[in-house]
Amino acid sequence: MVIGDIERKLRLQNFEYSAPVTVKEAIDLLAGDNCGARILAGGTDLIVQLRQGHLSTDRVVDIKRLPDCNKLSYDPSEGLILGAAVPCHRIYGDETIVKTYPGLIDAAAIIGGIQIQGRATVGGNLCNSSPSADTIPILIAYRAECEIAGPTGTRKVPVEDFCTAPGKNILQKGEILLALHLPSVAKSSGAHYLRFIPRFEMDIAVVGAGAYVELDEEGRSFKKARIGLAAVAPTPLFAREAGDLLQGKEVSEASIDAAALAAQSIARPISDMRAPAEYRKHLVKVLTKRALWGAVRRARGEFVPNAVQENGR
Amino acid sequence: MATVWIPSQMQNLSGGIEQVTVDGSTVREVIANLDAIHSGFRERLCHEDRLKPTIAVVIDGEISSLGLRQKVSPQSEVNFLPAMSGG
Amino acid sequence: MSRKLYVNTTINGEEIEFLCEPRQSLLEVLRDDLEMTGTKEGCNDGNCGACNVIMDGVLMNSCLVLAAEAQNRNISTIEGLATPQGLHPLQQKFLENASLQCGVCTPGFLMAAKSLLDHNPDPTEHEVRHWLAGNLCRCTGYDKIVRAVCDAADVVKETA
Amino acid sequence: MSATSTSVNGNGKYKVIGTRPIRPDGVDKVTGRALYGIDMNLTGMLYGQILRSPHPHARIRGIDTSKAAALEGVRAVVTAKDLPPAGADEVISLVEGTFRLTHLRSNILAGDKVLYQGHSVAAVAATSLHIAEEALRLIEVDYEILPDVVDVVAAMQEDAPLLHDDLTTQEFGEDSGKKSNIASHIQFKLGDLEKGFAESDIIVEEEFNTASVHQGYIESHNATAEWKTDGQLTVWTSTQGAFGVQKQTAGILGIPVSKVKVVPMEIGGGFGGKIPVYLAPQAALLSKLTGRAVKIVMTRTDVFQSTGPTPASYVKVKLGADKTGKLLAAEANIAFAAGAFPGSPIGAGAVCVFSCYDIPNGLVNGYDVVLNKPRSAAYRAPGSTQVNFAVETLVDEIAEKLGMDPIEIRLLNAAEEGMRRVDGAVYPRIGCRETLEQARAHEHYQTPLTGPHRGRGIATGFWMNAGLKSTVTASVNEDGTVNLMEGSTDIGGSRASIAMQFAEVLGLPAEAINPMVGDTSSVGYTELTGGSRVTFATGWAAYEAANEVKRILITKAALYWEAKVEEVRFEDGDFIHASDPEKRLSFKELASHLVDLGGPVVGTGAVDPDSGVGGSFTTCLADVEVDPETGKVKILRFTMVQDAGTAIHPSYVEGQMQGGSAQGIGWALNEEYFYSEGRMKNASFLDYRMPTCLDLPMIETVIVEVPHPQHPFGVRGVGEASIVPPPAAIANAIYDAVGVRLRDLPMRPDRIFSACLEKQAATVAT
Repeated sequence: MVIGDIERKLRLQNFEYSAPVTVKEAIDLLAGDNCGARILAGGTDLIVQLRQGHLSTDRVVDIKRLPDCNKLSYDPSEGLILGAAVPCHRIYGDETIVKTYPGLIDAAAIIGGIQIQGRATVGGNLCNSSPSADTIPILIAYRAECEIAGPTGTRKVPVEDFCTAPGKNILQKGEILLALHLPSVAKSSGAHYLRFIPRFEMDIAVVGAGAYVELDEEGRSFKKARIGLAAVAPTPLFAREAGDLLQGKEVSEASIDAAALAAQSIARPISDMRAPAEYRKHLVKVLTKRALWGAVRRARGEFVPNAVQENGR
Repeated sequence: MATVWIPSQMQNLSGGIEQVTVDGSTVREVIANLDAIHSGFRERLCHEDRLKPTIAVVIDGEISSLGLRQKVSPQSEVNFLPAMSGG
Repeated sequence: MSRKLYVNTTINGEEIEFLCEPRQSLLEVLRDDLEMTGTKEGCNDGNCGACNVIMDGVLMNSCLVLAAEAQNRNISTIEGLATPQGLHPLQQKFLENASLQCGVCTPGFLMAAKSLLDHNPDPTEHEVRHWLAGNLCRCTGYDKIVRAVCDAADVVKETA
Repeated sequence: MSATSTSVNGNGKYKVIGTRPIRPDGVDKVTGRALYGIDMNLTGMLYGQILRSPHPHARIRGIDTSKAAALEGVRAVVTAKDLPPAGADEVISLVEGTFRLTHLRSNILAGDKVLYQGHSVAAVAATSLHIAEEALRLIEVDYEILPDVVDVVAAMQEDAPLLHDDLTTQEFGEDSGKKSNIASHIQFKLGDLEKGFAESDIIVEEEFNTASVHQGYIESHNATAEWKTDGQLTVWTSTQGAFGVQKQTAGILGIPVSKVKVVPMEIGGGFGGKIPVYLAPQAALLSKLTGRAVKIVMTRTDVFQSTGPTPASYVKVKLGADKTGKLLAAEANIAFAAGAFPGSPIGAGAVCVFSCYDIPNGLVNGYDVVLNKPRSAAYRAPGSTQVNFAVETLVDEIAEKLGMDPIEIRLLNAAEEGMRRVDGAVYPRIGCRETLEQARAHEHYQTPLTGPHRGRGIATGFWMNAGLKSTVTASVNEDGTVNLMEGSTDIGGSRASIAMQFAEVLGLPAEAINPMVGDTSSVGYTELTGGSRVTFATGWAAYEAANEVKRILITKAALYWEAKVEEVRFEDGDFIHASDPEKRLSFKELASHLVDLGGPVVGTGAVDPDSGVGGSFTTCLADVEVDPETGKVKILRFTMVQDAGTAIHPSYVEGQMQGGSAQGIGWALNEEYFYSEGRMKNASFLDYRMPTCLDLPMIETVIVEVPHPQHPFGVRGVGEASIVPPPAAIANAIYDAVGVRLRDLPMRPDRIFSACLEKQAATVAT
């Protein structure tokens, strides 16, 4: 017998709501539960998925009152600390971050519409662990680290090691992502994230590519490069070899094309309602090139507007 | 005599003729006279004392809502179309 | 069944208390419990903007906010946009420009536009379109909505 | 920002018509006070929810609702067995067609089979929405899964899984007796097709496919029902036609129409999709069982998976022309995906396919095909957009092959008064040529488009418009204002356009009229808001009502002056004593005396005008830019030209043109029902990609006014024809930009990119 399974948008199932004010309290709530407590930050994924029945829970733990999760601070030597509950609009509302991490702004300012960005967080985008998450490729490119607190203490994990499968990640029972740490950026460096969507706003990335490059002082050759990709594999991908190819190479169509081809070679996209696999594979090359060129131009001090600068927020 | 245009799917009844002129001052009379010349039209176009709901009658370019009671003049052109409306 | 939560919040300048289930969204409580049906539900998953409210100065989809999160917040809804003295310039310009046809998306657009003008009193057409891209309208093709927001910005600037 | 509208022939003949007053319901709608169907809230109301099939095609072996019924807070559960049985030949005739009662009932609650993913199987009423939804999970349905078919061509094959055991193909009034998913076949023939093609110097023939697309209104379907113990059922709902809901609900429930009162709430969009009932009968049954009001609102997923998309289509068209570009022969084979039950607008598709052109020889075959998708519903000019995409692309190809300007070839062949269409009907005065001429003269067309990968496209479209029954009742108030009760639900500002026609007759300002939409117990019979008919037909009823008011007021003025009726005339808004010009009363003054002048002044207009086969024509211009590396299209500029007959409220005429354009653009580029294994996978506003305001430019409009020959003010409907030409215009623009012809809608980026790749490969090969 086939029971009528429900593929419908429903209201929420019942659960308890807690809004702890200390990390310890939060961990206790998450660790103590039997049936999978869920962390609520912006809620723009969690609430939808609970409604759709993709997730279930008996407790929602709102981390927006945890001071550790609300940090947003930049120090030229330490880099950026980005609390897990900081919504996108706070990130692109910070002039220093807009100037210093334009690639992060590229991503934070294109998630959903303005009203989503008022709630959605980069930490939540990471923990939702969707292959198509817009912020993860650029976090990978920026060499971000995850600060995770749990019952046995805190640990730091490179962001590229965080996601394990669609919707799955390394967080263990009782663990919370507190913040992301982005190292400070080098002189003559630049970064750029872009994605392909069929409309001009509001879609999920069909493919996304983020690049961070450091150039020599003349801006002629690559000192290093890191490339992250979205929506081309079960998890966001770190295209390590593609970036490494550029090390020491002259900035040229040829070197960038070669890196784009290398990125394309590791992509293993699926066909679904958002696009056919073959087309996605093609887009990886196009977007990787565009991301690298955008990063190079920023590294050279040229103005490549991000979504905030382009759209006036 | 009114001119009746025979829909291609009904031309089997008219022996392939696409235009017939018949007497009649109403659609009801036109159909009756048509049926007298080419038997079977009444059955194809009408259900009891009404046009079939899937069929609309057009008189001189106007889709009539009066059905069989619609007046027809000797100069009139009569067409039968599938009934339809809009969104 | 989990127990109901007590929430104390401010809506359109008035302090309001309510009880809610943890699973109730702010949208549900506004519409079903507080009978403020001006805020509309279009999709219930954050993709149409019909349920927009402004919470502590930030535009949000109220379908993606748990009612429990409204504790100690300051919420503005469509019901608070006009004053006893009259319509907000955005409302007036929406009427003058015939910016609504069925009108069901209108409250969400007005709240988004209000939030835009609060942040950017002199937006370009492109900036208006970008800010409103999270709001779906199926009737108008957006033309007259964009015009109304630009017109209202001019009025707001003049009266500021 | 560019100018929005040019009113071409605006003739200054009217005082109120052609002005732009603020709509009477406007303030309520910008302040959140207006009550839509989703806003209903009654004392003690229960919340209903519908269990829907996850399978596209399955036999229901059993339904066990006992666990759901036992859940605390659940008050009632209903299934198909709670509906009365229907005889196989019982039908309901609605404006939009005639439907078998068995089909309507099984769409409301599935009987022995589910025919599409989202098909309603059971309904629950509970004290909260959450409990109702929990109860759905407890209903156990035993399904025997059957093979499904969701492709229209596949469904027509002899070996396709049959949806209905008793469905045979109807041949325009005749039953072929052949069991098939082809519910009906219609054919139109004109002239001598073979001769036409033989005389042609150039022949083009191609196949086209269009996906199912949804009307996409923002307010979900809803119904609140209260069935009292006296047998009276009241339904509050968002609908395009209260009387249609009354008729469908009564028919489905097997009760007389007099037992059903339908109160039309404000409606959050319809576009044809809110003509059928989806929820009222279930809410009524649940109310009857519980003795409480029951409200059901669809989720957005339900709206996509269970309510009317417009049919997907397969269209094959062959056109022949001589060297001068004159079209000589045209042939079309059209198959529309009706969904689970018969009733696609195939007739309209077959009429519209060649409607823009004077072609002496033609043959059209149309097929209405059932398959495992939701029962399709009307969508703005239903059936016309699908076929227009094919023809307008091919006309463009002929023009290109002959080196002709795309507007010139259309003008050479443009439909005109006296022309016989392929269906046999002859056009009265129409404005096809005028829209083309205005498009050609427009600054948009006159300005060359420059830049790489940019292109311009043009297309012309047609919709036939409807007349149908409407009632308006007007009652004069002592302060000189008028209460105007009408039966047409107002989806886009029609209260204003109806009030304005009334005001025009009596020389009153539009603001003096207070229009209201009545329920089925308070206003005379009025057909649906659809078919571009409300400003045309209900406006006509308002005109008649105003004239009756005028006649009565003349008798009142005569009584006031103790004169003879013949001595009073009405001029420029005043009542004048013919032999004593000093005696002059304005409408307002006369109204203030009515208290002493006998019975109340009430005028009624009840009409059923013939709409004519003329209808409304549109021509649009689209400029696009294509990203050759990704295939993504950006609309740079868009102009819509439409013959409105007479524009009553130009702002709302423009609004219809802009809204139709936007829907046409969405249909062209990104909207589609994406199916996998018989299931729609993108049933959300996230993945069903309707245009956002960032996807569109300002939509420029040109209103052409070629008055309708019969309407008292020359009004033609304007609601629909604007959706028709945009897909073809954009396809033609894409060709102009990057040299590829797209044959399938939507023209998604990946399809455009693939076409570019193929073209490259072909170029390399040669």
